[in-house]
Amino acid sequence: MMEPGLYHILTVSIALFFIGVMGFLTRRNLITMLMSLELILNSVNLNFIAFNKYVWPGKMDGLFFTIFIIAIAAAEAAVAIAIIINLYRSNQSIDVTNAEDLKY
Amino acid sequence: MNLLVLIGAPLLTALAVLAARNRQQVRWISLAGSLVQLGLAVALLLAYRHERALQQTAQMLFEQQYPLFKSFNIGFHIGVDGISVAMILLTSFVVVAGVLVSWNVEKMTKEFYFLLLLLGLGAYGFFISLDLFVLFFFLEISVIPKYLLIGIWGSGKKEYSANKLALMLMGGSALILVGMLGLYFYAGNTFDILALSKSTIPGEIQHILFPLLFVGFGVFTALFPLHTWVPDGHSSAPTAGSMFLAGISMKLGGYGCLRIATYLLPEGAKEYATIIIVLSSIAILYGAFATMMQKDLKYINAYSSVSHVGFSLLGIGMLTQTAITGALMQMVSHGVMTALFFAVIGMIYDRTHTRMVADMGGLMKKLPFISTVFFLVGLCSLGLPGLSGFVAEMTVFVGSWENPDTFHRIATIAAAMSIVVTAVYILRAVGRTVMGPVTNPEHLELKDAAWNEKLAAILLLAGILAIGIAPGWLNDLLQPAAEEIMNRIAGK
Amino acid sequence: MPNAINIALIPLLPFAGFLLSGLFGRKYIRNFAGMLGTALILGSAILALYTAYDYFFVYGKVDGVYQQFVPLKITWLAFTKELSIDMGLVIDPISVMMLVVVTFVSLMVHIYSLGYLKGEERFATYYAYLGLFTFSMLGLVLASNIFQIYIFWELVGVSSFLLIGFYYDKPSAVAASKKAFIVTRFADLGFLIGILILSYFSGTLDFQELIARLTSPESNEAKAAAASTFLGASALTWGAALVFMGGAGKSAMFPLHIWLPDAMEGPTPVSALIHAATMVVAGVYLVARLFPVFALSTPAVLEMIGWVGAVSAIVAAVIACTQTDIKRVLAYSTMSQIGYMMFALGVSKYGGEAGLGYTASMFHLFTHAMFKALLFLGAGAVIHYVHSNEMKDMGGLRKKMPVTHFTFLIACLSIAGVPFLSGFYSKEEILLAAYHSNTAIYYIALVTSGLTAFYMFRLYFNIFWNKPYEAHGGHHGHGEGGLVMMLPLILLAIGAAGAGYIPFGELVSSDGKALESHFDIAFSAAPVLLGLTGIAVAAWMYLKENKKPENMASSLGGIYKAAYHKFYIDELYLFITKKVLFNLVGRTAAWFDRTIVDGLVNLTGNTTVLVAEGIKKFQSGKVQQYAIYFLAGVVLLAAFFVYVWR
Amino acid sequence: MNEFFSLMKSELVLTGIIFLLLFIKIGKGVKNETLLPLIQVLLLANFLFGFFLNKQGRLFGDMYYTTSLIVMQKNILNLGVYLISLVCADWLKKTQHLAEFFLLMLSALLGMFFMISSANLLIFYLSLELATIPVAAMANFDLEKKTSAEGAMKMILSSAFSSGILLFGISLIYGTTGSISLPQLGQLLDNSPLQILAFIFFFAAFAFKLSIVPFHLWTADVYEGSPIAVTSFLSVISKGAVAFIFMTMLFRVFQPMAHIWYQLVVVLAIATMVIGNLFALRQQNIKRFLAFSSIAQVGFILVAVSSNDPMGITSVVYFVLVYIFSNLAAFGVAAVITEKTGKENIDDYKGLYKTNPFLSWILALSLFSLAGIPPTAGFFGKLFLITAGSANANYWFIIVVALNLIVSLYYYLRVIRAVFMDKNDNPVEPVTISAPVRLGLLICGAGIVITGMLSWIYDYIYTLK
Repeated sequence: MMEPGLYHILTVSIALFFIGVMGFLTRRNLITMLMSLELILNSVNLNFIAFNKYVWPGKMDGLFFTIFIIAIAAAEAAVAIAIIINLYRSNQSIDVTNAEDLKY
Repeated sequence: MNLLVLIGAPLLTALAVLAARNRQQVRWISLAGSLVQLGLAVALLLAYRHERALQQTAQMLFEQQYPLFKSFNIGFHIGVDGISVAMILLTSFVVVAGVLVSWNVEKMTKEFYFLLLLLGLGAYGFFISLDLFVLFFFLEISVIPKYLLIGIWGSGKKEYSANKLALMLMGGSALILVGMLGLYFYAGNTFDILALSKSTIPGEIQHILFPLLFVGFGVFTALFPLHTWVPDGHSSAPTAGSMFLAGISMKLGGYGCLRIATYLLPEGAKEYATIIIVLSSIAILYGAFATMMQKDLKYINAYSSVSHVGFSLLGIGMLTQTAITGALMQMVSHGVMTALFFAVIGMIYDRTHTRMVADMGGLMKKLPFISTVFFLVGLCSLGLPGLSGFVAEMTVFVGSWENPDTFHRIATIAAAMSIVVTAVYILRAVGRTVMGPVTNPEHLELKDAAWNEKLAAILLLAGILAIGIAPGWLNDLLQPAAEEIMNRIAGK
Repeated sequence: MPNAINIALIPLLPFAGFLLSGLFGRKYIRNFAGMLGTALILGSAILALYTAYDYFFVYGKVDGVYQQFVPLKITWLAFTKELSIDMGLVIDPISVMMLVVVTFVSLMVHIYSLGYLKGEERFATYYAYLGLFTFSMLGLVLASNIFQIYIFWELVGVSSFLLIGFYYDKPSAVAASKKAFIVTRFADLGFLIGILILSYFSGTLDFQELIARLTSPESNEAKAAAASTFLGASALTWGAALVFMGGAGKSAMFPLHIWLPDAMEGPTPVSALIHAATMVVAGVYLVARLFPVFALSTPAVLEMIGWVGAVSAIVAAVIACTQTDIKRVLAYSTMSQIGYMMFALGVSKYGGEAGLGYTASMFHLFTHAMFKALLFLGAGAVIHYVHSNEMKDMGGLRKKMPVTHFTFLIACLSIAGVPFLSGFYSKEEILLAAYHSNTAIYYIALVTSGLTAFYMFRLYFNIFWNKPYEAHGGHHGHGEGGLVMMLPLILLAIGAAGAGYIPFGELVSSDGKALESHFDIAFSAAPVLLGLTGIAVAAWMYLKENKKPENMASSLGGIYKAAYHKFYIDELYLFITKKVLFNLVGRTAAWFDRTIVDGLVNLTGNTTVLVAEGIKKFQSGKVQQYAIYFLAGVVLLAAFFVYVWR
Repeated sequence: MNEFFSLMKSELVLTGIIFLLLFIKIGKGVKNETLLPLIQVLLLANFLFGFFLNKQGRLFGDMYYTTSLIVMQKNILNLGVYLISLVCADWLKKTQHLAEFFLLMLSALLGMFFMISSANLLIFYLSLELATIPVAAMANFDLEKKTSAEGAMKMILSSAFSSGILLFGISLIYGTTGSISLPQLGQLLDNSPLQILAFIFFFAAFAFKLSIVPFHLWTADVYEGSPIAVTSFLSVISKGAVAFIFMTMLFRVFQPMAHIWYQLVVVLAIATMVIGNLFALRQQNIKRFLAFSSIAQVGFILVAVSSNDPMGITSVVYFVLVYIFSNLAAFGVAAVITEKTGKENIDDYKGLYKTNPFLSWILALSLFSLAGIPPTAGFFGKLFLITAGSANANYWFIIVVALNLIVSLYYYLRVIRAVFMDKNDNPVEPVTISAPVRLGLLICGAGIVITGMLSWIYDYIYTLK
């Protein structure tokens, strides 16, 4: 069985990135959009780890970065969900198309 | 003489006006302050002449320099030569007259006078600045007062006019700004006019910068075809506002065209002189013809200003010492004259509540003083000897004629033709309003000028006559400065 | 030697009168203004006479030649070191002669107006204007600098404007004053450009210098001026012609004469002073002042001057025959007579016997001032009496106004060239000069002199004979006018009768040397006979009320109609100004400014607003769309920077 | 140890205040009337303390560094926060969770401090998020308003998205250079396509934070939806902080790519100015109006950024100072009026001068300052930005910039016109202005008038480079 190389992992991560982007751009549900954002962040995580392992094996920066990204993502999600809940209270909906009052 | 007083006096006056408690105080403080400014300006003239009489040959007198923004090499550098002295004198005359004719402004008097004085402050500062940055600062400082004066105290479609004026002048400033920065970087990081005048900027750069600066200042002084703010702005502004706009603000532009664009960029000036001459000749004739068709007195004077200011630009474009002297004389002369013109129009409007020529007639009967002044200023406008306009225009013509080729000749003749057209529209306006039978019976109840109006008119008339009857002093003031400019243009 | 102070006082006294009456007349010295002005002008007149005596008989002549003196010269405005406007005083034969004419006629008018304008509301203003005019005219006469003459030229124009429009509540007066000013201004434009040309080539504005430099063929200035050409004529020719254009405008020469008849809207004494005796001859004076330049350097222009004068003389005479407004008749007559002066200059040469025309012209200027002022003042008395300008309202006045009648008759005889009156002598000299130099002009002049006699006596008979006088409105309680109005008439009548006996040739000539004038009875016969015929025809037609004039008019048909309508020149001008300048040029300029230039400015603003409105869709409020734009931005920038701008 | 304290004193003091607030919150509730003055005093003290005990140096293995310029930048931000606490006092006083609000705000500020001082991409990322996430929470502080929640939602989602892009860029940079330390990166960059791509990702995230076109779209919506205190915080403090670090990044780290980012900055500066101006032209809501105007202002900041020299940095720092005064004055006036009358539209401001001259003059001053008209400081600020930017002699760029001044003047004048000239039958009634607000507005007004005249301020900042 072939050991997966850098490019394999990068391919996955880029796919993940675009899946995330696609999800963010097309889904109506705010929570799903948030999940798509997590996918983007995870693709970045993959990147960091892959680079760390294959390109700069002597360094730890990528790993640390990943850990922080995960932590921050959690915080971000928490705040985002709080906001979404609040939006739901006044809007009775978590559909992004129902939150388009501010425009032009 | 310490030139800082010229900024200090208006500033203190303006602040005192802000502190004043009632309308009465506001008016008297303003009048006192403006008279002090007038006194200072006259003192400056005398001091200047005194220094020159003592063979003081420096280009600028009473120079002072304080570092301002050291990191940009910007200094608060001030000083005067003959041109500045003449312009400061003009400003002080117009300021006093403007304060006087606004005596009966009832709406927000305090703000009105404050802005008026601020406008004067900008002009004083502009004329004494020897640093481009400071000069630009003082040029721009007048945007707020102009806009508010027209917009708040104006008449007609005042908001539109105020907007147009502010935006077009801002456009001019934008171009000036670019040209100014170009100068700054090409002349080795300095804004100092005297230093810039000694620097050598390559010809091709001058060809880029000159139009920027000239057109930029040209907008201020109604360079054809960027003059369209003039009719609207002047006609919508309150009386004092029009006086300041036409009497002072337009001169800022002319001064800039000469002192900044032409003086600092002689190669550019030579390159574009032809275009300037063509544009200004067009402006002179076109303005005059357009004036013929106007029905509103303020529009008449506004368009005639376009025509008259064309003479100063023509003089600059001719690039001879006499023509430049004439251009400067025209600035001073037109400043006083047009201020008086607007003052009189304002007086008439205050009484008849119309500015339409057709609605008036025979004002001489009940308003002899105002009518006489109106008539005199009309005569000045059409270049009657003994009044200032003649001296200036003739000097421009003689100076223009020093260029021997056919192109310059034709331009001069074209410009000279305007004196006939001017006569037509001035006599038409004066004839319809002042002379003829009284068409509106209500006009038989009118009262002639009050003391403040008389004083304002007499003051400005004195200026017109002082130039018209004895032009020598003004000539002595302006000619050496013009010579200095010509020396640089001629590469001496 | 001339006394600068005395001479300077001549113009300054009336100026003082102008200032005093102008500033204080309305309130303080309202009724006193007339006396003040008269007293001051009397002082001027005395000084002028004294100066004349002094000049002609004491110091003026050196070695048999009258010299030119400049007792005073102040630099007024220095354009460059060489080129400056000086305010100076020139004393030479023609200026001294003009001083006398101007102050004398002005004095007469001042006195006359005391009665004529009695009770006028703006009495003081009137005298202020008169003072201003007299000052300006004297300044013009005394000018030592071509720009100085231009300055006073303009001032004279404006005082003329003020006085024509004195009755400012009369629309026709306002219109006339405007017309006068604008037409002369147009001519002055030429004058100004002419000055610019001449001064450029001569490098000076001073008359003496300018003449010296431009007339000596060796001078560099003259060579340069002759070498530089434009449209086939040398610059000097252009300059001289344009200067003459100014003179033609002021002197109401064809075709710039249209303002003069209208100018009669002014008070009649003003017409006498300005539009008969003094201001309108300023053009003649200007040509005389620059005569050496015209005669020596630009003979072509001088010839043109001759023709313009001749045409003006005959055209005006023909029109005068048809007019019914007595002041208009006099106005055309003035124009005709100035035509005489002008062509007299035109046919003259510089120096010696050939310079007869110059002397004759000045002579005629002098005598014409006397009899024409007299005619106008007399007409004024008549108008004052009947309150109308129209011939049909007059007739049979010889009984009612004996003094006026008598003096008027003297003036008419004088202008008609009846022997032994002043007009005879000056006109004979002119005809003689023309005869020797240009026969065509001579015949024109001859015909004109016949016509002159005819229309003057047409006027005379219509006023004083024809039908018996019947009062309109019936309350002409007052008589002919008091002493103040009669005295000037009498004094002028003496002048009109006797001025011919002044030995003019000895005093005034083109080169300052005395000129022997000799009369030949044989030569005089033709003009005198023609003149007498004219008088006879006039008497035949107008002595008694009859139908002959109408019959004559209808038999002449179109010619009469054309002459009556002043050959439609006014209409032509009106077409050019109203239709072409106002409607075509002015309206277009105004429209262009508001629509195109201003429209472009507004368009810029509107376009900006429109664009702003158009792109608002991008701010859709959809957060996902924002992300798309975000991503698109990234991709675009990446594409550009990675592949294009790297 | 001593060095640690003096190097991190801004952050430490701020953290102290945050903890103090936390304790107050945990303890018995304190009334807003007493809490708010306390906070204001604390913030003032914080601001003043910023001028003492300054040192330059590095900490945490070169992850954190500070210089006198950075301290200056922090001081300016401190001043801004203090002014916000003054001018928005009316709204703050009424808010239910005052302590939390300031907790969030100061946390964000703390994040910005770290961000400015960061010398490592990791700490940069952390502090960037710290500076963003609390603000999103703050944006939702008008709990009852749907628009507030909508704005907050847009903000958190967009900024998370941009964080994703940023991180992707950082990961690529790491992949190509193997370093996330900023000083090292400066030497390691070699302009390979992948690095340029990474740089553009990185840049886009900055552009998002700075509201550079076309990454600006969230700005207006968030500004409009949020409470005015948050809007002002976003528009001046956030912008300022990001602008500071943005320049450090470009000038220090990405210096090898200067030729690339110069083009990028020029193009985006023009786009930002033009689009910002065009949108501002037609706005009715005063907050939205100011949002677009602030976008246009960013365009001007970019002009100075394009200079790539210390003059540019100084000019931007100076401009941010001026901008704080000007924009906070405008927001302050808007806050007062919105708070008292609920009116937010420019049309409602018609005839304001008749009833509220003080507010009108402050508003006029601030708008003229934003438009860059003397004698206000905005004139100097803008002029120096443009002067710095014209050092490259790119005339067309400067002309376009200068022409944009005209458009911006047009819409600022629109408000002035409404305030001073237009007639209104139903103008804003005279409002009473509480003492702190008045103080705040006066400070802003004074700042607008004298910051420009006092030329040593600029020169002083320049010496810090």
